[in-house]
Amino acid sequence: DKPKQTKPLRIAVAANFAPALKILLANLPNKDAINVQMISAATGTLYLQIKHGAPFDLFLSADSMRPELLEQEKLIIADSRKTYAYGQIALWSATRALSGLSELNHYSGKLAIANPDTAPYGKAAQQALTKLSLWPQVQNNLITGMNINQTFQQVRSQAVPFGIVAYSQLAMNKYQGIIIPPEYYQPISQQLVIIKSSQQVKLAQQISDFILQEDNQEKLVQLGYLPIKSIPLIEKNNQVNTQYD
Amino acid sequence: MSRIDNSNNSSAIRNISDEQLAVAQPKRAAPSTLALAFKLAFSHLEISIKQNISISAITGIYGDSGSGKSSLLRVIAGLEPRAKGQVSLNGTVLQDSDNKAFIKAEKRQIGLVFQDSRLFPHLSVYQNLAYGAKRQTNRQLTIEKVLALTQLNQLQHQNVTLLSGGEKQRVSIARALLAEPKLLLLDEPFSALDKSTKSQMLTILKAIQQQLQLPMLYVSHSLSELQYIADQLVVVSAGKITQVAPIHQAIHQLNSRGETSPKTSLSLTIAEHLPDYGLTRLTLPAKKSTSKNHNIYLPILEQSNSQRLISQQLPCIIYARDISISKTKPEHSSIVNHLPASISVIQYNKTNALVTLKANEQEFYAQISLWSAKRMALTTESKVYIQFKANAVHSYYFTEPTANA
Amino acid sequence: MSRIDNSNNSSAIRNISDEQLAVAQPKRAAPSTLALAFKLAFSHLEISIKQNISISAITGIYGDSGSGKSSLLRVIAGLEPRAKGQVSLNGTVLQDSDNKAFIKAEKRQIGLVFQDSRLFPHLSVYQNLAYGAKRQTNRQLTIEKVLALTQLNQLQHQNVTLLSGGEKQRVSIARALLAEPKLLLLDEPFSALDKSTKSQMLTILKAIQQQLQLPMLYVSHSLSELQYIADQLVVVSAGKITQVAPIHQAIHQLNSRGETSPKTSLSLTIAEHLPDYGLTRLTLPAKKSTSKNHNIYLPILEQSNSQRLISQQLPCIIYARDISISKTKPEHSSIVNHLPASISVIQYNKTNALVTLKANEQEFYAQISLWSAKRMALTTESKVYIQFKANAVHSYYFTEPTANA
Amino acid sequence: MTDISADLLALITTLKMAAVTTVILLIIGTPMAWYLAKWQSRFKVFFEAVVALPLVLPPTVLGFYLLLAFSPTSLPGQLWQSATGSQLAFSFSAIVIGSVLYSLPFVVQPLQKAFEQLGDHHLEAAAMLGAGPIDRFFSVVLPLTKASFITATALGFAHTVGEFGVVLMIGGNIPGETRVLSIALFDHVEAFNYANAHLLSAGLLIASLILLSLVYLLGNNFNKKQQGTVKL
Amino acid sequence: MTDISADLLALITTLKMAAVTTVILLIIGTPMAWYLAKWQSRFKVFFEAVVALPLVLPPTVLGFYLLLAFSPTSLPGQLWQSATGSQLAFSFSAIVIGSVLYSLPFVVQPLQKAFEQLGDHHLEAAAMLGAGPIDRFFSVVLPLTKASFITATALGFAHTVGEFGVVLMIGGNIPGETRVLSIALFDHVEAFNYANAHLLSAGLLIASLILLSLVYLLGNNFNKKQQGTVKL
Ligand SMILES: Nc1ncnc2c1ncn2[C@@H]1O[C@H](COP(=O)(O)OP(=O)(O)OP(=O)(O)O)[C@@H](O)[C@H]1O
Ligand SMILES: Nc1ncnc2c1ncn2[C@@H]1O[C@H](COP(=O)(O)OP(=O)(O)OP(=O)(O)O)[C@@H](O)[C@H]1O
Ligand SMILES: [Mg+2]
Ligand SMILES: [Mg+2]
Repeated sequence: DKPKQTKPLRIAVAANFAPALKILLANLPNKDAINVQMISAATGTLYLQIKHGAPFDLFLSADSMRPELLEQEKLIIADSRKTYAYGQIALWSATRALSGLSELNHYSGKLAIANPDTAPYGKAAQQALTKLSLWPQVQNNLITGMNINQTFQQVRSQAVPFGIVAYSQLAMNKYQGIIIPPEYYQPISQQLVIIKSSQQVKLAQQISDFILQEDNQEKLVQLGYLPIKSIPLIEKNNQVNTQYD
Repeated sequence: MSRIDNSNNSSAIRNISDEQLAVAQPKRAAPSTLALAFKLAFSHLEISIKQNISISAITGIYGDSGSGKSSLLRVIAGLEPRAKGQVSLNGTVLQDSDNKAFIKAEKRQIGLVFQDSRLFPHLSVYQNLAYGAKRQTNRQLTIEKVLALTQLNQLQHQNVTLLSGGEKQRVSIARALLAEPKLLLLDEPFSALDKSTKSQMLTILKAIQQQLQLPMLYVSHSLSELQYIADQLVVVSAGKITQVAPIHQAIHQLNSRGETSPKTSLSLTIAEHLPDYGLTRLTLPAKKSTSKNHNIYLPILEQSNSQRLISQQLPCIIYARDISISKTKPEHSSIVNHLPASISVIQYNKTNALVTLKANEQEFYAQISLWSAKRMALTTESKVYIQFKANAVHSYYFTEPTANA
Repeated sequence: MSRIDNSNNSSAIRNISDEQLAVAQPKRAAPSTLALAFKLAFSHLEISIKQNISISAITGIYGDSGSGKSSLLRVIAGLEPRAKGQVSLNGTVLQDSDNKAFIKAEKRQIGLVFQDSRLFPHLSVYQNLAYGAKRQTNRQLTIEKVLALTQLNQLQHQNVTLLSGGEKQRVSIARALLAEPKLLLLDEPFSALDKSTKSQMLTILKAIQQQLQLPMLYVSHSLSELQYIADQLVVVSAGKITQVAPIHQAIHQLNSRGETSPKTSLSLTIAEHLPDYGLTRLTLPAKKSTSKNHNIYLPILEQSNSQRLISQQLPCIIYARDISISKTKPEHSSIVNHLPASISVIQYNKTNALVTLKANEQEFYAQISLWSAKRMALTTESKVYIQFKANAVHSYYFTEPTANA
Repeated sequence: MTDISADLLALITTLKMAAVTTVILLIIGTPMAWYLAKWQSRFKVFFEAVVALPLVLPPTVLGFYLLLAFSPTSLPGQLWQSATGSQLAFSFSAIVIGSVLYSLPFVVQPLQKAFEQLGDHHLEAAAMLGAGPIDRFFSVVLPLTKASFITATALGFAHTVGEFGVVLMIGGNIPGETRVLSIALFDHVEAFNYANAHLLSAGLLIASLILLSLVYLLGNNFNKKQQGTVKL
Repeated sequence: MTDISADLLALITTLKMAAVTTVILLIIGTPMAWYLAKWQSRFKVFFEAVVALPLVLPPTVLGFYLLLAFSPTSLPGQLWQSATGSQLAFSFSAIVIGSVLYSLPFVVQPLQKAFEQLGDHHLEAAAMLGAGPIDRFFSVVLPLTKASFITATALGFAHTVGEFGVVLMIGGNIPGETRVLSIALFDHVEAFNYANAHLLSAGLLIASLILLSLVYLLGNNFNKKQQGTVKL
């Protein structure tokens, strides 16, 4: 019953969410009839590209700031901006299993985080570290990545002993880390928007709805994100050492 | 005992010699006229030339090292746009700094054999020749023929960077010939050749000149080479042309300036061959009807061509030191040539005297010791005999060149 | 009327001539011995040399274009590690392919003046000379002195890429001299020079050779150049050494092979100067005590040096064509030199006869026409007179060189 | 679409981009290099520096500025649109233009130096044999500077293949159009497809190794003939 | 720390990194280029290709592999640690090593071609005047290939300044140590500090323009003397 697709539907997705989106889209109903292209890059890059006419239909950002800017710039379909997931951060080491956040207390080595000035996960890490009063201590030993993926690779290569990475990265690669409680940082709300220039708004809307669907939101939990309804909630699969305070 | 006969490459030369002999009466085309009026200033020397040169066959250019010979050729060739003034060939303006006219080198149809060969290092010998041949349309010469003439057959697939000095020069000249330009400039093209190869190459060059009616300017340090090949001489000195004259006259003028070993330069008519005596008789024709022809003998000319040479002109040099003077008709001597002559000038130098004599209006130069001059009490107008050996009569090809030996 | 006297650069030459004359009795050092036994195969030619050469002063190397002269020098210089066999100098093995021994070019203390100059394009004339001078410790020559000797003073700040052909050669030789090697190899170093510059350069080279006691190998196509400068000749032909002999003997051997214009090559003792007659008297000493010394006259030697030349040896060439034979003692002729001689060989050629004669055990060669030979009925053992003009006695420096003129 | 076929598509796009870019680079870079080599002026150094400038900016930043220029709201972008009827940014043309700019120095500089070292001797000889400027270029300059042309081609091609920042920014990673191998490789790493990433890297390296070896093989014929007796 | 002073610090780090890298590149690149130029072997092309390889991998991917190699748990990283006592990854040394690898082809290739074009004539002449290998290099090869050395230096330096992916991955953006200008510039763009980004880009371009012009000026002395009569 769908009109024949002339162009593929192009979903621009923040690099850190691309693997998750791929898993979700695998279950898209009549996915064989729909031609979807996933284009992943850093959120900032995608934003700039959309601003300058990139032929994208749907944009899944890793933050809420860029979608808001696009909205202000009137480059999106009205009311299409939705939060589709919340990111979580976790402390991780690739060299050994961690006992808890307290491992950072007397740590004086290098710590990898994403760039707090440009990457939402970096900003969250900074907030958490500040909250934990560790910021002054680690500030001069930071290895800052261009984005959270780079930080993950830097830790994964064991070149840095500790890093604050996205929990989704750990979940998808089956690594064990210490989730940092969401109350330590402002929620990393990841938003999506439908681009105004899209000629397949219906289809884009369909995918947007699909991602926000309950069952897919549930799936996001396994992939390391918090579902959209969860923000007032206390996390369920709690591995965080609550004796931390 | 001609070198050519002994050489194992003589067949190549005979090929072209058979078609067109070195001394064959040239079927003259109208001469090319080169009008030069330019200055070209370098740090230490200003080349300043104002001269019209009419080139009918091969015009020699002679001058000291650093006098500006190569630079002159470069201007004519179109490689010196910086030259101020005019250059034209047969009325066509080649360059004119006042009118900002400049015909590019490649449009002038002028060939130049550089002093330093300048072969293309990425091409083989054959390909270097083909480079020249491909870009012209006359095609009177074939690559194969020129390869044979310049004795490069064996080397045709060789990498040119590995050639010996003399081989490079031969490739360079072969390449220029194959381009068949309207005017060919040659800058000391044979300086690295041994004497016998050089004399073969000179003969070939001369034959090609006549066959193609291709005017040439030929730079050399060797007057005997120039006397053989050129019919006119341009003398360059310190950036200026100091003399332009027919070859014999130019050489005689150089005599009196004391610039070279003095010599008599003349062309004689071949009269007959005397194989029994090993001599060829030439005649010095009487210019006044009253006097009779004189005979001059030289070692017999090469057999294969000799018959057809009869009545042709042969350029000869007789060094002044080879001519002696006798007051009586010489007898009992191996010297075959003796002509009655009258002394016109006696020039006393520091170590010897240069005597100018006339026989049948032809000037001869004899260089004798001061002692002899004194002893024999020579005066101008005295009637004497000049004598010289048959071997003293030099012609570059037909008898052995003594020069450079 | 020597060219040197007329030249405006003669002061430079006189400087060195004053210290050490071209014909000064050399204070001989022990000769250098070059032992060569190698093969070097190219596509068209195999250089195959097995020869010991003892170099006391300047040894000439003579041969046709492409015969392998430059390649021979390259092997000696250490630029051909591919050569199979041995090369040693004064007992020191320079290379030995069997024992994988190879002394590098820069360690051999051998200098080489390349046929193609190879000046460093990034350095000025002066800097090119300084390059050679800087890397050696003897410092017997200064750059300033060599600049003056090679007449390059004016050009010392010039960019070498803009020099004329002859200028480049002079810079190249000056640079090699300043490196003051133990053995100097020269590959046609003066081919682009005009005659008078060339004879000046030859004289300077000879003087420097004696001053520094620097043995040299000198490649040239010109026998007269080699006769003047070399005391020994190596003849190269098609990749092989065909002859090694003292210079006069080597030239005489080339006569009988018909390879060049035949000539008598000899060294004579300077006896006295006769300024009134414009002659210098040389003596041909009697080799048998029974016979008396003969005199040979040539145009008087340059004034400034002449007195001190007395009793020194002068290398001379007399071309066979310049010598005539008379059955009676010649009179009434301007010919000053006549010596009684006896005929030892008569070689009849196609166009002439080459007569070998002996006077005081010295061989002389006379080339006469077949006609004269017949007419005079010459036979071996006949007693005759040989006669030649004073001007026929050539010495490269002191009288005008006739060659190449 | 499987990963493999996606990578294949990226490979094809990459080869297309690199080939087109290299051809354009040679066509515009050769005359530029010649001009710079033969031009005698005080300002020459300035233009030489300008050619080298794309190197100094990080590719992503260069890409950023190019994006500004190519966007449909900027003058160059609009001119392109009115000339061709299609948008410049995020098109194949855009990544080619970006690559040309970015790789220009790698083509111009080796050629320029080769032309400078060539000197005039052989050109003069060719002119005397009747060869005009174009003829001289193809019959003398090109064969004598062949090695440098090969270097220039290899550097230009390889640099374009490995390019990432500029292409990503102005191309937009669109499969089949602007998604090139370097981006695909990066995506694999980002998406934790390490096995794929290793495979693709290894494939890319081996393919490049073979390709470059072949290219350099071409360039070596001429040198083989040299004597090479005095090594340094 | 203000933006300006942070950028200044990044500038200093950049200059230090580029300078050290360029010096190292010249020191190791020159003998490599010489060897490749003079070596006569079938395998030569293979090594030539290997030198050019860093070009083919996108910098971030190259950086990824270097990071694996430099980490304290890998062999090269451990060797470094035991030799120097400090960690390799995220050190100034690491970004220098990365830059050296990445910029190597830009130095080796122009030099190699220059050495090949040089031929043996002048080397033989120098040897005959008593100059040994080292002497020949400095007195003949270096001055005659000066222009190519300058190209190599300029390309190597500029490419190192503009480098981004490798340095970021293995350097970790540590202010005063591994935070270089290209990263700072990228950060400005990402953080919407366009004014700062434009300022920094313009500064970088102008500074580079001046620097490169000076460098090329050095290289032009020799050519001025040429005749240059037959232009193409
Ligand atoms: N482009 C130039 N710039 C400066 N000086 C030059 C230039 N070309 C030639 N010269 C100088 O001009 C003079 C004449 O040079 P040219 O090459 O014409 O001499 P030549 O007569 O051919 O000498 P040779 O017989 O030695 O080849 C020389 O002193 C040379 O150094
Ligand atoms: N490296 C090489 N490879 C192949 N052939 C060579 C090589 N070097 C020289 N030849 C050839 O060997 C022969 C001898 O060359 P060489 O340069 O020694 O001659 P030459 O006696 O110096 O001649 P010229 O008087 O013309 O300079 C020539 O035919 C030349 O082509
Ligand atoms: Mg000249
Ligand atoms: Mg030679």
